[in-house]
Parts: sequence; structure tokens; C-alpha cells
Amino acid sequence: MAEPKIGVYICNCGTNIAKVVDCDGICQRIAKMPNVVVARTYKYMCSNPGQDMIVEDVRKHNLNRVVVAACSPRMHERTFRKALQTAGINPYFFEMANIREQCSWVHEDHDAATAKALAVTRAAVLRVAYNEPLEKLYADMCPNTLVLGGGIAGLSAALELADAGNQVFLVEKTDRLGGNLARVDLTAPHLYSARDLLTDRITRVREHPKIQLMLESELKNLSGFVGNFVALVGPVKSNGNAPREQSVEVGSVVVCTGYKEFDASRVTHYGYGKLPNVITSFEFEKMLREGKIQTKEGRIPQYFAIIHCVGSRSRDFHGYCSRVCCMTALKYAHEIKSALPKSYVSDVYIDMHAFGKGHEDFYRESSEVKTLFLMYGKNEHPVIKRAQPGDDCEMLIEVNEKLSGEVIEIPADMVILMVGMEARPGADHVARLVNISQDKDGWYIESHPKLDPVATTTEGIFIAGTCAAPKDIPDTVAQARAAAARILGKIARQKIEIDAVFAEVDEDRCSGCRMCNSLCPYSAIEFDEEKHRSKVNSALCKACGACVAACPSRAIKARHFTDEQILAQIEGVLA
Amino acid sequence: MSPKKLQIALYWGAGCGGCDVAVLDTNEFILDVAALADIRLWPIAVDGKYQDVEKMVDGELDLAIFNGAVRNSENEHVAKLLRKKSKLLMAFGSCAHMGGIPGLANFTTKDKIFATAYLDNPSIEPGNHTVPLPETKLNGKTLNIPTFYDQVYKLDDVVEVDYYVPGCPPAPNQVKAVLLAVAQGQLPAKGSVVGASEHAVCEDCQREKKEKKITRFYRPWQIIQDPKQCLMDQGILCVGAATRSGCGVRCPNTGQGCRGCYGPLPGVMDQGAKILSSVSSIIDAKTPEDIQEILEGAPDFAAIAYRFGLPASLMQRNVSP
Amino acid sequence: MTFEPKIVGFLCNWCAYAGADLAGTSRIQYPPNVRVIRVMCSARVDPTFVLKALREGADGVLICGCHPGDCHYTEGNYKALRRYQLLKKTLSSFGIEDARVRLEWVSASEGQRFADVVADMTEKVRALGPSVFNTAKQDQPQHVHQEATR
Amino acid sequence: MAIRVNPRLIDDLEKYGSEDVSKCYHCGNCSAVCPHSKEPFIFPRRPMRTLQMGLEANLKRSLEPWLCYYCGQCSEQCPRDAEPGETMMGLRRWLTAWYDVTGISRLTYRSWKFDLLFVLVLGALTCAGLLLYGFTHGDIHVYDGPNAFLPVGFVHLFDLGLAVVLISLVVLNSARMWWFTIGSRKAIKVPILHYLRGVYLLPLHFFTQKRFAQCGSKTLWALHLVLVLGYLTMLVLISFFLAQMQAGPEINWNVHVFGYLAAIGILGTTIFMLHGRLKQNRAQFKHTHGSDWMFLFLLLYVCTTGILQHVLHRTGLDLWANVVYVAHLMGVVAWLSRVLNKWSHLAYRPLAMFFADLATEPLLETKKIPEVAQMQPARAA
Repeated sequence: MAEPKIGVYICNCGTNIAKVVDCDGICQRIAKMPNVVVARTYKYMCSNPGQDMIVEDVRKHNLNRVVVAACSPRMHERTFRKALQTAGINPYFFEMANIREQCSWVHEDHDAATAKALAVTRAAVLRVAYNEPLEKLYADMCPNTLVLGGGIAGLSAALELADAGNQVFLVEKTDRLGGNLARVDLTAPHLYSARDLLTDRITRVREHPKIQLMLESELKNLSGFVGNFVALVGPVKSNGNAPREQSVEVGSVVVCTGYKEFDASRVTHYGYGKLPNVITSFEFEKMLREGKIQTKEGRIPQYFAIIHCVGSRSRDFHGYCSRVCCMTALKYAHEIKSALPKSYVSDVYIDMHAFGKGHEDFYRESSEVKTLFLMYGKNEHPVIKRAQPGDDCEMLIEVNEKLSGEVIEIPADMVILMVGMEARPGADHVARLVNISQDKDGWYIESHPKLDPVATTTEGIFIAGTCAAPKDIPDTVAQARAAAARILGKIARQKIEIDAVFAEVDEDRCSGCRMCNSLCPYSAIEFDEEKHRSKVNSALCKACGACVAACPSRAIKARHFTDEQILAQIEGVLA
Repeated sequence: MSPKKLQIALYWGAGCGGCDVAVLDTNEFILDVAALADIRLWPIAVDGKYQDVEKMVDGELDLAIFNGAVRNSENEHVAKLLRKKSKLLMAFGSCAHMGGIPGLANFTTKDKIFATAYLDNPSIEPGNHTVPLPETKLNGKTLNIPTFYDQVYKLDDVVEVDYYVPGCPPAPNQVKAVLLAVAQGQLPAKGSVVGASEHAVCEDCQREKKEKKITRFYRPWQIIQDPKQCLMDQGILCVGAATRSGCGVRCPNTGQGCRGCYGPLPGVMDQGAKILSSVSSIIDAKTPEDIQEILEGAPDFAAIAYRFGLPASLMQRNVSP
Repeated sequence: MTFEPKIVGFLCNWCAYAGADLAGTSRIQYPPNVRVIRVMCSARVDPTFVLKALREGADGVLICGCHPGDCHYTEGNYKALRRYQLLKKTLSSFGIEDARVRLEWVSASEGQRFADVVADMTEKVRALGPSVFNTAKQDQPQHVHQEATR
Repeated sequence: MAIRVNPRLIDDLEKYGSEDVSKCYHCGNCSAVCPHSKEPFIFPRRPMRTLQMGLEANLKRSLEPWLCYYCGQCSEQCPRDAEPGETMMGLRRWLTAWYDVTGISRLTYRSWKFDLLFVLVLGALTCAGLLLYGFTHGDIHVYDGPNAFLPVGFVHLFDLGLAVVLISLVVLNSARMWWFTIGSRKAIKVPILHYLRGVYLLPLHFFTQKRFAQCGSKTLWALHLVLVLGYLTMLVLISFFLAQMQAGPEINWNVHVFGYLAAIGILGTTIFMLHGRLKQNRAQFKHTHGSDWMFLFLLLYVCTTGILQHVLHRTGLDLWANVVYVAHLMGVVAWLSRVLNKWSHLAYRPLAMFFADLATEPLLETKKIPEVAQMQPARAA
């Protein structure tokens, strides 16, 4: 490789750096270092003149390495790499020394700060000499998509993709489509029937030539990487009529495995399972769908009580809000009042979360139909007890009512527990299969909660709907279609870009000890049985370097984070 | 064969003598050696005095094979002497190469060693505090013995070394190969390791290797081994993956984990650190407690990782003042 | 003047390094003794680096990764933890004081925590005094001669 | 001990005119804008909450409704159109019914049909009584003088009778009010001395209604004042100058002029109110309960008949004057029967001011205790 010719640029960042760090002093010291051709200071290196300065110097002194001592590389590394590209040298011949966030902004002592800044800059100069030119890699994009889960999310995603003319494999664990939505009667706030929402989509999916439906099946294994996955799909339980295992090639995976409702019997004080007419929201939905609301004894209840946040927003169970229960509860109030106008509905809540479009109006309407809203405190809870023979109701709910400050008891013949959402028991298994992570509550983690809500840290794996967090139908559908859109974008590009920074195995050094094989979080390391060599799949590798550090024969190299580069840095900071 | 015979010297520094035996283990080949070389110094086999060597002109020897580490002033003296008199100096065996087993003494100090050997030893008669001194006055005369250094050095710490032949001891076939190479003048660039391969022991090890996860360590006698399976996969600590091959997989073939005598692979700065890094990586535990529990199975890990290479490691020795 | 320890810091790109940047953007002051080297993950830190740093005269080495469970690479920090624990065992055999090498979890949102860790470590290392490789940087032969003439 | 919620109460209250209370979601704007709402009497919000939850016991002992003059600001401010003002009005009616010992009040409020019947019956009875006396003792053609159809003496007796009934009713119901709001409550112990100290509030508020003046617009307060003064003037004239009033035909200015003024005052106000309620031009005019219509109608009737019989007598048509006089008295009786509903607030308001003043201190004292009491379940949970 050509003799390194390094240009070093120390940024004043206005006064941000210069007011604490003696930039010119550093500049003179650095200029004396071997291989350093030019060293300059400038007011704002990130400004256009600043970047132009680099470009000119590269051309004038035909530099082949550049170091900028300025802010955090997390801030401007991309900016300067672009500058190098325009100057016509490989962007990876660049190093950045962080002398703002990690120096001038956190230290007051000028000398100490200057010394530190000098050290890190020196380290960068020594390191950059070992930097190597890296090129991005490309792989083909398979236009097929695997959709896990046949709920409203899965259906929406599948249709979106298939309608665009791409093959979709829709895998559903149960023997029917529709997921949790299929268990619901009407939907808040517009009171559309869930049936109507679903039937049309289900029939379209069933008849769609581009969608292969796999019922009673689940993902058994997923190998490969974005654009080139191989998925093994097999029957949930191998009984006679169930489909046999089948492996399909897909470019992307959309995980829409949905949620499971909270098990109300875990909350002992509501006596669910003991008191016959304390039921969960889903049991009530069933009544509504069957069109007969009655107690276990077959009587028509007169007093209804709906208790919110069962298992949600509590110290003891889930801390989060399940988001849909409030509106569902109001929906029940509506349905009860229209079915039994003479009945009374008490709605016992912590806070009324009416955040969505049309939700506030829905809330008002349900108060107009004389739903009695009663507020209880977070981390307190209503207690349900049987009523006395004299009472005209079956149960009494005692609660410390916040808005009146009174301890009250509410008459009830039927109590509906608004059970929250929680991650499915099998969620962790799926997470391991497709290599995505879960948060403390078991929900799948998106690659960025705000800016990248449907992608995950594993490229080509997308999440949509309530497997990512509790959400209502509109949000779920929006996510599903967003995921589909992201995939369609990839398909349109036909090629997958693979980041240039990844680990690679030197076959001549590797002796096949397989120490590294189990270390990769992305199973990017494959073992070649013939050659007795381990191999890193660069498309899967995310460059953490765990295998590199572990390799006992230094056969694995972390591109752009090689031992030489880091050792040089160590010498640099300590010199 | 060259008209003039090769002039060679073999020396035994701080070591067990196994290296000399390894030379003899070349069996009848030793006769060929004798045929093609004059052995000018070989304390274990042929008679010869340091004075004879001192009398030589510089560079008179073609090859000096030095085994054993540098533990005392005599070792250093002879090392420098041979360096002066010989065209080529070869660090022969793990001790000369990396410090070897004697190098483990660097985990402690001269004083501690002396205390154990000459003071606190049960076989010492009470009240006797005799400790070897470099210089002793005895009725008017001074008696000198070599100075025992505070730490063990590998050969190239004291003199420039041309070639390294690793192994504890070097495998006879490798010895043979090296000597032939010398004889035929087919040696690689100076400073390189000869008589060993560029790959790890695993390369030559026939045991079947799988993905590794260690849930507990076993000493070889603690379990019934599967002779076909990688020792590490069975939880038996084997540092073969971090060790040059060339030995012919001697230890693993006998069901012992490789102990690392052939030293680090090319470009590896610190063999022990690499052993440490790879072994710890595959421990199958997440909490400090669980990890600790598994590590208990590998007592005195430092000694395992640096069994042959302590003086050649980055730390070289226990550095506590 | 008081002894100012030199500490080499290996910070993972996703949590600790971001956390250190956050300390900067929120102008949290801390001692200037740690010189940071960015790695993608704490699992990239080869024990060789630590030994090398100590050998080169670092008075301390600080490794920072994501909190357990939060690793950007799901489990890199656990690998770092395993290596660290075995490394500590080994370092004690080398007679290197416990406080000189340290592994800490710092998330991207814990600027203050990073500052505290640095401050605390700096104090502890300062208390230990300079590393032996700083006090006595001897090149071997000369050292041997001293031995010989003793 | 937990209080039982009664979801039915809110339905019951609808009959008394508070229809929108269920819309309230307790933002508290109403209590914030109300010039009279202050601890320990926070309203309209608290009473509305108590009503929504149907905590009957708490409502029955509450004074808050009476401290409200229905200026309507709360209803204008309400983001949910829950009409707090109207709710307070409804609560006042409900309380009146509750205080009323006869129970007639309850019936008249809950059904306008009954109210109408009740009024007609009263009128009929009165008519019968008057005619019976007139024809037996006097001459239908004579308006005043010795053998007048309804001589002053008799009318005095008649009024006296009415007064006795009215006063006893008012006293009885007021006593009940005291018992529910103060007497029966353990939380409130009031030393006799305090009663004496605060009793001045009764006449003060009765005559001035000064708190009403603090509500947004002064117009209504002024009108009410005019009305009350009208009533009083009439009361005085009838009680002490009835002879001069009836004497004629020539006008006795130094007496009659007061009558005219009072009549104009009352008539004017009545017309203003009627017009307002028909046009619904003010917050407090938007909802008109049957009892309100009845009240205004009677007021109008009494006024007009009163004036008419006076005029007829002056013009010498004594026969007709007598007929209208009877009709007038029929109206008067029916109108006075409003003491069982609308009218009663004349008494209850000043009383409420008085009681509130007595209850304030003890309530503020006890207020601290229930808060602590509330904490217990929280800890238990």
C-alpha cells in the first residue's frame, strides 16, 4: 500500500472547542508527526469551506488519509466521509478525533483538556495509517415475503404485498384467519362490525393467486440474510391432516404474531373464576356476538360494572397502558345501553385515555347515554364482594372514588374486566428464530421507536401490530402496510446494500476450531465441513467484533476495527 | 555435502534437559548429524569446556542450539558467548523460545523461591539459614557461583536470536527437519519460527469439533471421554486452538488438553490473552455468579494460559513491587 | 503536583460512547484522565488490548458497554463480562491491582453515570499511584547487568 | 363505611329539570368561574358529582344549591354543555320537594298535570268559599261599604287565614331544612351563641340578596329586587291599608300611588321574565320547568285581575268589580300555594346563607379528617 500521506484538521467549532483546547498548539505538535503532510485548524470544519479545504488539500498534496479532530463521529463522520469521496479517495481512509463532546465540553482545565485532545488526535493519526479502503457489497433481493400471523396486521401486509404482484407466504398457527379481531363484535369508536372488517379481507387472501396460505403452521427455522432468507415452515402439531414441512425462499419477513389477553385470574381481588358473573372483556364480546347478554343463571342483568386496567398500569402486573381497553369499555357501554335501555353501566377507570381520532366524541356520547364514570387510583384497586340478600343487585364493588373523595360501593349484576394485552408466551421463541430482540415486557423492539418503527435491528425482519406493543386497529393496519411499503421499496431496488464494515475470516489462518461459531448473535458464522474452516456471512454480520476478539489464531479480521488499528490507537493515547 | 563439516554447539540453559533428549530421539539420524557436523560443545553428550569456546574466533561456529531459559548469570554469559562465536543462534524448545516451564517462576520472586527452597523447607535442619550467594569468602579465598536472577528470561531477551524451534520438547521429526534445513542451507528469513506449522493444533487434530458452549470444566479424569470428539466440546480445557501445531497433536491424542508448548500463532501478541479470550467467550452463563461458578472449574487459569510463555507475554511476570 | 493517572477507555459505539457524548452535550464536567477508544461493541475488546494498554503505561483501563439485556448486539456485553471476569483472575496473578481494570455498563441516556464512573475510577486509580511500567521502564539487558553485579 | 351508589337518582332528577348532568366530566371550570364557590362549599362541580353518583344522603344535607343564584356563567363556560346552572336549579327543586312536609311539592314538581289540577282545585275551593260568604252576607252589586259583597273585615280574616297556613308551612319546612343540613349532622356542632351572632344574615340576604349582585350581570338582581319590593309593598298595603285600597270610586293618591308602583314593578318584571323564557335569551332562561311557567302565569294572572278589579270599581261597575275580585283572590290563593315550590326559595336562600355561615368552620375542621380517612384504603391496597 502507498506510503500514508495524512492531512489533519483541527476544528475550533466556533469557540466550542477553541475556548478550552489550544487547537493551534495541537496543530503544531501534530504537524511534526511522521506521515503528516498538512495540519490545519479551522473555525468550522463541517461547513462547506471546511470540507472544501479538505478536498483541495487532498488534490494539492495528494493526501491518501484524513483526520479531523472535531465533534463526535456520531455527529459528522458521514459528512467528512462524503468529502473524502468527492476528493476521490476511499471514505474509510478517514478518522475522527472527538475533542468536543468528550473533551472541550466536559473539561475546564485548559492544559489537561489540551493534553487529552492531543492524545486522541495523535491516536487517530496513528490509526488512520492502518485504515484500509473498503467497498460496499451488494446481494440480490428475493421478492417473496413471509408473513407470520393471520390477524388483521398479517392480512393487511399480505394483501398490500401480493396486490403489488409479489409472492407472499402467510403462516397462521391456528386453523382460521382473523386473529384476535375475529373475537370482537363491534369496534370503537365508529361501531363498525369486526366481521365486516375481516370477511372481505379473508376471502381476498384465500382467493389471492399470489398468496400461499399455511394454516396450522409455524416457522421452524430461518436461515440466510436480508433478501435471501430460507424459511422452514411446518405444522404446529404433526397430526394426520396437517401440512408437512416446507422450506420457502423469501427476501423479507413480517412478524405480526399479535398479543395474548391478560389472564384475569392472576388478579385475585376481582374474584374472577370464583364469582360467576365477573367476566373478561373477551367473554363479554362473545355474549355480544351471540346477541344475548345474560348472567350465568340466565337472568338479564340490570347493573353492569366495567373495570378498566386489569393487569395494566399496575405495580404488580404490567406497568404499561394497553391503549384499546378504554374505548372498548365505552363501546360496551353503548352496546349495553342499546340492548338493555333500562340497565345502568358504571365505568370504573384510572384515567380515560381517549387519545385517538373520534375517541373524545365517543367518550362524550357514552356519558350522554348516562354511563356513570367512576375513578379509582393507580395502584389501588376496586374490591368485588357478594351483595347482601336485601340488595337489588348481585355484587357490590367497593372503591375509593377519586373525583368525589368518597369510599363508595357500586351495585353490579355483571362485572366486565377490561383485560390488557401482553406478549404471547411463544414470543421469545419467535424472536430467537428471526433474531430480533424483546423489551422487558416481551414486546418486539423496533430499530428506532420514532424514526424506524416497523424495522428491526435485523435487516429484512419487520414487525407490525400488537406484537410490537399494544395498539388499536388503525395503528396496526398502518404499521402492517408501512412494513409492506418498506419491503416493496427493497424489492423495487432489486439489490441489497451491505455495509462495508463487517468481520471476515482469513482462510489461511483459520484452523477450524469453531470457537467463534456460537458467538455470533446473528448466526452469521457458518462452518464449512469440507474445508474445516469457519466463514462469516458478510450480509448477516453487523460488525460487533465478538468473534474477532475470541479467535485464538487471529484468523478473523474486523474490517475498520482491526487489531492493528486499535493497538495503534492505544499507543497513540498513551504516547 | 559441503567439504567442510558444520561446526555446531548445543547448550542446555535453564531447562529440564528434555530438549537434549529430543535431539537424541532422532535416533539413528543422530549418526548422520555426527557425520555431517563437528559437535564442538554439548555438555550433555560430549566433553568440552567454556574455555574451548572462548578460544574460538568469532563466528567460528555455524550453528549454536540453545535450549533452556535464562535464569542466572551463567546462562546469560554462555548465551552471549555463543552468540559471539556462532553464525546462527537457534532458540531450541519452549524455554529458550518463550521461557517455558521455568518461566512460571515469574509469577513469584527470587526471594520467595529461595525461602521455599532453602529456609522454609521441611527438609532443612533447624537453624540452618544457608542461602546460595554469588560470592562466598572461605578462608581467604573467594568462591563464585552464578547469580540467580529475580526473573526468568527467554533467550532473545539477552541476545539476538536467528531461529526459534518451539516445543516442549520439539518433536524429533521437526528437529530432524530443522537440522537438515540448516545442513542444506534452506532456512527461511532470520527471526522466524522453524520446525512448526503456521496453523493451530486443531488443524491437525482429528477429533470432531462442534459449536462450543462450556457449562462446566472437567479435568481429564473426571469424565469418560469420547475419543472422537473435540476435548473443548467435552469441557476439557485444551489450548490447542491458540497454539502452533507441529507437535503431531501429542497431548490431545492421549486425551490430555493441549498445553500450548508450541507457542502462539503467527502475529499473536500474547498467547495467554488469546487463550483467555477464546475460552471465556464460550462460557455458557450470563450472571457474574454463574460465570464465576464455571470458572472455578479452571483453577489457576493464569498458569494454564501462560504455562510455557510467561516471560514472552506482555506482562512477562508478576509486576507487584 | 498530584499524580494524574492515564486511563484508556474502551467504549461501545451504541451505548457507552453515545452516553459519553450525551455527557458532553449536557456539559457534565468530569476528570480528563480517560482517553477514549471507540469500538463497535464491548465484546470487541480483546484482553490483549487491555494488557497492551497496561504495558504501554496506562494506569488504568475502563471498558464500558450497554446494560445487560440492552446490548445492540443482544449479547455482546455478556461476552465482555465473561472475558472481564477471567481477565481479573489472571491480572491478580500478574499482581495488577483490582481497581486498575474495570468494566461498567453505561447506556446512551446515562451521561451523568458515565461522568460519575470516570470520576470514581480516576480517584481510585490515583489512590493506587502510577503503574509499575511508568515508574520503572527498564530495557532488559541493562536490567540483567544490575542483577549480575548485585 | 362505604356509601352506596344509586345510578337511578339521576333519572329521578331529570323530572326536576337537570337533564344534562351526566355529560359532566369534572374539569371543574364551573366551580372556577362561580363567584360564590369556595371551601367548604365547592359547587356546582361537587354537587354534580354527588348527583351523578347518586349519593342521595350527601345531596339531602347539601347547602350548595341554595348558595347559587343561577347567574349562568358556569353553564356558559361548561365545555361539555352539562348545564351546571340548570343542574343546581334542578337540585333546588328536588331539595324543596324533600324539605316539604306535605309532599305536595314533590307531586307538583314531578308532574305539571298534577300541578295544574292542584291549582284549579285550590281556585275552585276559594271561589266556592267566597261566593258562599258573599251571597249570604252581602250584595253582589256593592263593592265596598257596610254590605259589600266582600267587605274589608272579611278579606282581612281571609288573608289572616292564608297567612297562618303559609307561615306554618314555611316554618315547618325551614325547620326540616335546618335538621337535614345542620341539626342531623354529627360533623357540625353549632353553639347557640353562633346562631344569635349570625341571625342578622337572614333579613340582610332576604331584602338585599347582595350575593346575587356579585353574579355576572346586575340586571337580574335588580329585577328580583324590584319584584321583592313589589311583593312587600303589596303585603303592607293589603295588611294595613286594605280599607283605603277598596274605598272609592275616587282615587286616594297617597295610598294608591304605592299600589300602582308595586303593580307596575311586578307586572313589568313578570313580562320581562316571560318574554325571556319564551325567547330563551339568557342561560338561566334556556330551560323552563313546568313549575316556572305556572308561577309566571299565576303572577301575571294575579296582577292583571288585581288591576282590572281596581279599574272596574273606579269606573263604577261594582258588579263586575266583585266578580273579578273573586277571580283575583282565587289566583292569589293558587299563587301563594307556590310556597310549596318556586316561591319557597325566598325563605330557603337566606336560611342557607345563615346555615352556611354556621357550618363553614366546623366543616373546614372536619374536612381534614375524611382526607386522612381516604388514605387508609390506598395504603391497604
